[in-house]
Amino acid sequence: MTILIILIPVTLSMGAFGLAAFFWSLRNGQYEDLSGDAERILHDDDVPLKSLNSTSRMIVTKETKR
Amino acid sequence: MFKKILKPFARFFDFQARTHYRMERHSMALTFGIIAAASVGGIVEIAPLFTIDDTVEADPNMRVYTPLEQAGRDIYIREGCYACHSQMIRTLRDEVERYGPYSLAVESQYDHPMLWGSKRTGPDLARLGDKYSDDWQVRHLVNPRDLVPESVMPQYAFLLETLLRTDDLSDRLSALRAVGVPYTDEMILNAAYDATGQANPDGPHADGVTERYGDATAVRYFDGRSDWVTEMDALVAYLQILGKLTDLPEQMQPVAEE
Amino acid sequence: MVFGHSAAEERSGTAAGSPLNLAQSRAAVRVDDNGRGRCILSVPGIKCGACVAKVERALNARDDVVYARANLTLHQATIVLEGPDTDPMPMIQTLAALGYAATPVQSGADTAPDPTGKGLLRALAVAGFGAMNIMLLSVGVWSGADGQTRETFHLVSALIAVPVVLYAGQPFFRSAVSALRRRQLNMDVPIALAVALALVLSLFETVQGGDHVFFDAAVTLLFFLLTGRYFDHLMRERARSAVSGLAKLSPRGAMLRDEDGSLTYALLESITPGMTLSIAPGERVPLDLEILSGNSDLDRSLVTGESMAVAIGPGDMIEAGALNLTGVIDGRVLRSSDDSFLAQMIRMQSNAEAGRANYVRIADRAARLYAPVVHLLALITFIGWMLVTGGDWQTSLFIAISVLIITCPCALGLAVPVAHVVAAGRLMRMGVLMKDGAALERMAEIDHVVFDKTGTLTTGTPRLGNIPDDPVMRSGAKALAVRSGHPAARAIASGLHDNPSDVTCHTEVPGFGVEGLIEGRRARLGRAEWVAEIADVAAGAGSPAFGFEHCPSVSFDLAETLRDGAIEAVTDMKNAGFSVALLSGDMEDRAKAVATALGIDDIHYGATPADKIDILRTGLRGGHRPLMVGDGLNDAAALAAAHVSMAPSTASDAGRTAADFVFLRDTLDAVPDTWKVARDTARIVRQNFALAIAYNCIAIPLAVAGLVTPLIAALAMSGSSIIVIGNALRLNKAGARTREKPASHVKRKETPA
Amino acid sequence: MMSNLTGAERTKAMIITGFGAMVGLLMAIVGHDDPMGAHGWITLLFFGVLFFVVGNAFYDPEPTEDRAALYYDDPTKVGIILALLWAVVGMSMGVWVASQLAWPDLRFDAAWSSFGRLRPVHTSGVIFGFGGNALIATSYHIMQRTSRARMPDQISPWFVLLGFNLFCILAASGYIMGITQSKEYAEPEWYADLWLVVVWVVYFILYMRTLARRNEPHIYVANWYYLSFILVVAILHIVNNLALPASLTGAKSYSLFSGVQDAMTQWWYGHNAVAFFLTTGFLGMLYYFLPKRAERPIYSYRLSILSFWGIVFFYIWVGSHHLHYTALPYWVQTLGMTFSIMLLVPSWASAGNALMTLNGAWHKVRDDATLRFMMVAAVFYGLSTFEGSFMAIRPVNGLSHYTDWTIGHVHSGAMGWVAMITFGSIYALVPVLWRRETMYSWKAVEWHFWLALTGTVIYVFAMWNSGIIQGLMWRTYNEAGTLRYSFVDSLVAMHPYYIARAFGGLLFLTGACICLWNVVMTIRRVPLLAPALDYPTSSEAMEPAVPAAE
Repeated sequence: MTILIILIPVTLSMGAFGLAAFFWSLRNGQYEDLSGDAERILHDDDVPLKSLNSTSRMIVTKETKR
Repeated sequence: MFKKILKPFARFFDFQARTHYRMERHSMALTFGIIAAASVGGIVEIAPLFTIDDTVEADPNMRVYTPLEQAGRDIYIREGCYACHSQMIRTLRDEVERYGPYSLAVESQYDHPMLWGSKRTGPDLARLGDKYSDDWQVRHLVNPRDLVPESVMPQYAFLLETLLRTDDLSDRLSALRAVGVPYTDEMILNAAYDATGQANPDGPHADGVTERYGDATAVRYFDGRSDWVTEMDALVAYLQILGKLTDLPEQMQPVAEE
Repeated sequence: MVFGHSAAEERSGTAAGSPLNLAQSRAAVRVDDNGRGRCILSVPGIKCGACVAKVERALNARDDVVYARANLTLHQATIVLEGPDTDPMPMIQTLAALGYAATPVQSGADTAPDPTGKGLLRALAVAGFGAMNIMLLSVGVWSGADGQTRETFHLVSALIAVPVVLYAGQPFFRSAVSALRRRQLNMDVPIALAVALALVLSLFETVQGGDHVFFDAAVTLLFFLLTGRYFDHLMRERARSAVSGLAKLSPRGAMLRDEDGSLTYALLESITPGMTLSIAPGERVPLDLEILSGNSDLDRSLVTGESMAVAIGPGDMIEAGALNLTGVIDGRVLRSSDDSFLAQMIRMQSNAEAGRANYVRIADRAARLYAPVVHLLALITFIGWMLVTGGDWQTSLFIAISVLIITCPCALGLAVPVAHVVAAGRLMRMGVLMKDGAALERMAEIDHVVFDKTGTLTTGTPRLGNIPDDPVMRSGAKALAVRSGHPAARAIASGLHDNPSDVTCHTEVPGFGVEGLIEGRRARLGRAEWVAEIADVAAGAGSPAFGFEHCPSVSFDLAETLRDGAIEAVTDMKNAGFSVALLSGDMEDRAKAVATALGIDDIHYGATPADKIDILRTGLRGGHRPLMVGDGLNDAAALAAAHVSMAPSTASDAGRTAADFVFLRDTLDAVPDTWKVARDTARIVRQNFALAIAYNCIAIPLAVAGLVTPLIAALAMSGSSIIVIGNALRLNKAGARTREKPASHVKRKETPA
Repeated sequence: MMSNLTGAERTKAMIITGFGAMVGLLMAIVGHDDPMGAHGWITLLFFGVLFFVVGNAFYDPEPTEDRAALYYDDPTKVGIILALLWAVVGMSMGVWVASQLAWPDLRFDAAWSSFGRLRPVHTSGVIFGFGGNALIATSYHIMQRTSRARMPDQISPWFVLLGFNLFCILAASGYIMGITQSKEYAEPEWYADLWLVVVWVVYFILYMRTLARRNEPHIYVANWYYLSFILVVAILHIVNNLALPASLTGAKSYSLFSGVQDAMTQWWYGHNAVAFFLTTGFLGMLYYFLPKRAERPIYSYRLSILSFWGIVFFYIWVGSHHLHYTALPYWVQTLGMTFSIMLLVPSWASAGNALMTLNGAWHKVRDDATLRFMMVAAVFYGLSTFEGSFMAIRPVNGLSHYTDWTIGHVHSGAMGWVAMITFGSIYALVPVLWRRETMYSWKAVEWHFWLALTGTVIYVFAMWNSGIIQGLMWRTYNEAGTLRYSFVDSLVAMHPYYIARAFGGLLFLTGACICLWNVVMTIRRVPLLAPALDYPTSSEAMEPAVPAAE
């Protein structure tokens, strides 16, 4: 099964990428308020939120991270 | 007592806890560490070990497709025959009894891509070669319902009227060689001649075919027409070689599962 | 004044305009890296997605708000303000206008999300990733991949397993090492040993090109056990955050009165004895004070358990924790926050808790027996095989390790936490929060129930016992009563159903009562002595009284209200075979009245916090395992001293922190319900142990005989884990039988106006 | 549509389309004696038309108002229409090829109209044309809404959407001309594959850029599903399509892999495509539109995240269950089987989660055909994942493989799950997108639902029956111990089922046509929704499940 030379690393790195994404999301505070996040989509106005610069958004994210 | 035994390790654990804390803070570094461990390990360590391929049976007598057969195979692909016909006899008793010895991995060694198929609206074709005469094949392709009234196969009469394109066969063979089919320079150079030669036993290029591909190679008017080399020639030549590239399965006479 | 609100809401309701809260909210703004202010508000009213949207929309619509985000889980709103000096008070008012009471949260320890949980989750993810991929390769090997493919797969498995075990195994290695240092055995010792040995042996086998490796078993074992550990942690964390969420509304600072009479806000830690504080009505007294000026009524129920408000005036000493009801008072600080009555109570509580710290959880108790047996068995197996094979240490070690792996205490590490998590979920649905699994284990062991009276068996708010016959008096009394926030006045107001008379020029005299003009006549409602100044009060009449000028007065008899379900709870517990006792700091007659109503024979009254602990300790020494149910600050130490304890959500902070279970619903039948869940859980845990023992009885002989291959080990391990988990999940189904009541704290009692 | 583009963007669009047209011309010239030349002309025409469209509107007034105040929905709108057009084309092809199996002369004796050439037009048309466009369009909608941010630019969404459609056109027209790699669900030839890589990379970057701009710290779970779809499909596509062209002037290429290796790669691709094209993307759709429409949050949001990671980790090597009893090493087959069975856990977690979300809103399901589409989709998802795990068991596969049972299984997934959730999402999305009060005709939605459900049930039952009969006939022995039926006997037995199948498909196609008509009429006839509140709100939250007027 020569093909495994390709498929095993590809598969492993896909999995590892998933793991990395999971770690990122964990650090990023993605799982802090799951019940709120599930509800949130139900109550949005159909317009983008007033545009913020990314720093202020980061503050909120960072705060949950610490 | 435990304390004594563990004392040297305690320092290790402290050290480990400290470094780990640092790592923790850079967990992306950790992640990439894991990715590196997993994938670099995978690539570097596995590759040399796979020098011997233990899944495909070795058969030194396995022959490659002639240019005409390869052209026929390309037509088989073009017409999407794989949608209704498999080329993979499974190791089940009824399949072996119906179609012949089950397929071995070696038989599709030179198939780029494989045509194992996933559906049998029509029967399996893995051992079709020499099962019917050229004439039967041609008439069946022209109108399947002439020979098998219940058939639902499409008619391919136009193949008989379409000239086979041979000028790009050298390119095709060299591409195939690049992906692993052992064609020689000579074979590639003479691909177009060999294609016409194989379908025209009385023509000037017929001898070259047996010379390069072996005496057992069938050189015939596959479509029954002596005037032109048509796509029908190519397709029938391909159908007649199915399962005939090696006689390993017959030698092994594999026993099927119940 | 709106009646019937909880103390928490009442405080934040009055907060809106109070200068104290302005300063407090200012202090809550922190400057971030970008020079903006950031402030976290605790908004208990955020209870659904619509609330989230409403709060966010309202806040984001303000120009001085850069960004606002509500958190439904923590019931908080985080606001990024335009500048560091932006006043967050308008935000609080904005929210108040929407009907959400908000208080600033000091950013600090209580807002930090839990790092342990994240660490465990990370370890779990790594173990899951490793287990998945190694299992994949192992399935390949088990189903026939051989030769070089197998060797390669072993190698790849090793490359994955080594970092995974080193990373994800740490919780177990650390715990095992620290236990060994203390010369103890806990259940992590056999786990750590099995995992480490399996890894080392497998590495050795891989290098040797051997047939069998245990990478899959080692990593899968870690995965399962980490799942258990994570669940365990999750449960504790959830309860912790819920309890600390409840506690978030308590004051962290106070208003200092400077020499020039102006007020400044100061954090409690910075206040020293001798300073002067000003306490507004509706505020809790933050420190022990001697009153310098002002009269007021004080609700000391959290401190003493005494439900009736007491009048105070200059010269009185008051304790931290009491609630100032009616007037503004200034007081001199007697002790720093470290030495206050509150702090003493908390110290007493932590001393009391020390006893409980010796409690060893059932899994560890089992491990103390289990680990030596297993290790001995592995050792014997090793020696035995050495003898049989004539010194083939490799085979012998291999078999000894398979013994270790196959006996690895999954049932202890996974089944017990899963059972506890399921039970915690069931309790949560019944409106009961639970601190940790150990509490559940202890709850199942009780043989004795001790109830506090005020605030536990009774609601703490008095009820009107007698209704005057004269409708004029009723209307008049009601008219004045509705104009006061005093608990007695509230009881009178809600107890009288007449239409109040018209009142002009009413004034509330803190510490005495309310006075006003009703149809031109002066009338007073309040202390009997005070009413007697204008009206004819019969000698010896109780308080409060009501009377028109120069007319005969009526006095009101205020009785305590039993909490809903109190009778059922006591009866249930009695029927379950427990002896029930009443432990109150209150006066004899009141305690007896309640005890009689509930059918409790064993009564202790007039007990100080120290008395309460003594009584409980005596019981504990006598081999009893009492459940203490209480709420007040004075109960906190007792709650901590008891074998296991419960408190209502209305309890004091200290009470909630000390209790093992906090019930959010108003009825007391939470007590028998919780006990039933605990009993069911204990049964399931026992069954799981039985299953684990049965499994080991089958598996160990096979392992000792050397018949266990890695495939069998992995399958048996996973199989046994799944069986015990499945068994634990039955707890959920069993839950359907007992009543599951939604936490009634969501809808407050109706508010009679 | 052009009114949303600034002058600079129009210039950029003209440069891109102009460049594309040049590439098309180049292909047409170098491939003049090969079918590739025809594709060159098609490419030229495609980009030429776009070039003309952009150029025609070049001097139109530029957008004046602040574009950032609104979501960019133009590409979503076009994507929805394109998806429905492809649905009609793909499903018509399906009905046609199904009819050919019942009445073989329906091919009318032309070279291009044989079953073998049209079948991939059907599969690609439905999977990529219908499914792919629906996924791209809904992903644009969802990623903007859940991020509360507008897409970062105006060009790349068009590039992705139209580029993907060019790929679909090249694929479908190629099959008819005989340009195919013969790799199931990956038939297009090398240049189309390369083009798709370009499009897909831009798609991934677009998605990441939008997420990076988000004004909402949390990334909603649907985005995770969509992202995994984009990312993994890219990897699968690249690995499986590694091929060497015979010449750069011709369409023909040869796969880098051969025989058993190729089979492994093909089904590694094939089944992961099922996972990450036909499952995760559509689960993303489900996890957004189902709670939206039911006006209830996902039953367990935690579980939806957990099952996401479960699916990502479990699906990896399931593909080898397509190769039971073949020359593939036995252990690889067992591996595929084992993991296929384990896959049931995250799959049912998702299906259960969706259904539990509806628990308590059954009255809405009863009244609202849109929600019913979604519910049926979740049910079929659960059913077909169970069936899939079951069919991956080796002995079961021994019977089912190569028969119509597989076709029935695939269609219970494709019609029952994928198409149903897509139609449900489209009905939920269209009024929001065009800011209409309701759909034009609720009766038509109702009709569509019942046609689709009946069609699916007829189709699936016909194929289950025919598949099992086929499988049993092939392995039936007579008393003498020899095979009882010839292959043709089994074929004859299939005839009634093939007719039923074509009929079921026809019903389903009719439903899709009704949907297209209804959407077009909604856009043309239904009045704009007047914003009743001081802020624009999602119209559907206000809209009754069934309008009283109907």
